[in-house]
Amino acid sequence: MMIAVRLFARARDLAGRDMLPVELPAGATVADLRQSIRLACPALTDLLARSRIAVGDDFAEDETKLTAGVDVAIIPPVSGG
Amino acid sequence: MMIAVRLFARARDLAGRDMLPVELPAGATVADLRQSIRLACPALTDLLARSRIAVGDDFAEDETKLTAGVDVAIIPPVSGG
Amino acid sequence: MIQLTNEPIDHNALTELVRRPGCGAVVTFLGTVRDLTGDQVTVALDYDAYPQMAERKFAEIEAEVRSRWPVGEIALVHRLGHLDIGDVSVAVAVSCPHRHQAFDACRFAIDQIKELVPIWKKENWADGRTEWVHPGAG
Amino acid sequence: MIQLTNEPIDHNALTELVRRPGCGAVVTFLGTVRDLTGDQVTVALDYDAYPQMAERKFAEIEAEVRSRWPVGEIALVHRLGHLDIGDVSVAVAVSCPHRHQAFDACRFAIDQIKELVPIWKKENWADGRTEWVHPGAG
Repeated sequence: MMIAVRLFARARDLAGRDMLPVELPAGATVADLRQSIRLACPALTDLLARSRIAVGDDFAEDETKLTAGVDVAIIPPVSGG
Repeated sequence: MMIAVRLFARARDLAGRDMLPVELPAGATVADLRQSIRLACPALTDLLARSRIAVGDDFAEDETKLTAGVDVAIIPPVSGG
Repeated sequence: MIQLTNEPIDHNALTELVRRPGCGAVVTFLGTVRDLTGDQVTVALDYDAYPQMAERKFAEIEAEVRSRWPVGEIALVHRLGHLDIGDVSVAVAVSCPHRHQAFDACRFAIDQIKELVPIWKKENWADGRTEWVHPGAG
Repeated sequence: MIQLTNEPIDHNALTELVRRPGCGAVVTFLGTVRDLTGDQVTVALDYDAYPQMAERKFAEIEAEVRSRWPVGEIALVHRLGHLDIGDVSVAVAVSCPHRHQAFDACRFAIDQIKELVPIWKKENWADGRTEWVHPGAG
């Protein structure tokens, strides 16, 4: 399945785009996604390591399974307020 | 010396006036003043027991000496805010 | 900035007054007249003060707050006279570089006001009775 | 009441919005753009957000605050886009029956916002450089 990973803030600047398409097998988890993001865009590796992944607009764990069409985003450490 | 004791809130209602004149000897303290207030206006006795006395616009102790012309007031427990 | 006033408190002006470029946090507290005290219905309050001593105590509280926290500006205003339900009786606005400083400073200021400033309120109960409030006993 | 907006925050309207006859305390927090971060001079900030997730997190924070304190009303507003020094970036206004409830609720809400809501700021330093702020490491 194709997952379109949304990028914000420094992640967007590092990747030079606001969406990173990643191809994953059915049943893939967030941990698999992290590995695929590093391969698709090595510039994100360091920031990704200290970012959370959001699935369906909420924070997900590495074990969370992905499904086609779900919203996925890299959430670097936040700095609102 | 004559001390004009300012009365506020329930103290004013209990005394039916906003100023209570009290005659005290030179060198009298706040403790002496309290005794003279009770004699001059017994209705104030209970509230006075849980009130502070202000001398010169600040809280005073029972040992504080009074001087002619200084501002003196009964400060019942406050309830501003 | 310290004020005792018989007019409605323009709390927005106080908040604006304390904003500073070097202060990333502003905390404003408003005390408003509540319709219930326990299970008794209040219809209005009257506030009385010993004005010159109240202003002195306000000044001491401002100085104490400034000595404890890096205050950009602080405003302490208390209204006197007759207030209806919902009216603002007291406002404290504080700016500091960081938010926890501003929260702590604002809270300390209003706690001190309620403890030290010679101001008294008279409840006007729904049944027509009135009662000066002197905490600590009947 | 929750809002993400590109317009200036009308914090006075938020404070008025949360006032309630049953609530004797209103606490309003404003986060404003500071001119100094450590010893670095900021000239402006840009705020970015993941909007639908930010709104979801705001709603969760509002629900959590309401579950912990007897809130009359609460308003959580964050501004996005380009902000100058002194501009209000975030506002939290809360009313409760008593003041310590309102202080605790307001402080908890802004602490949670800064921890959980996917919003990011970019510093615009005086020397022309810009830098996304991602706390916790370089």
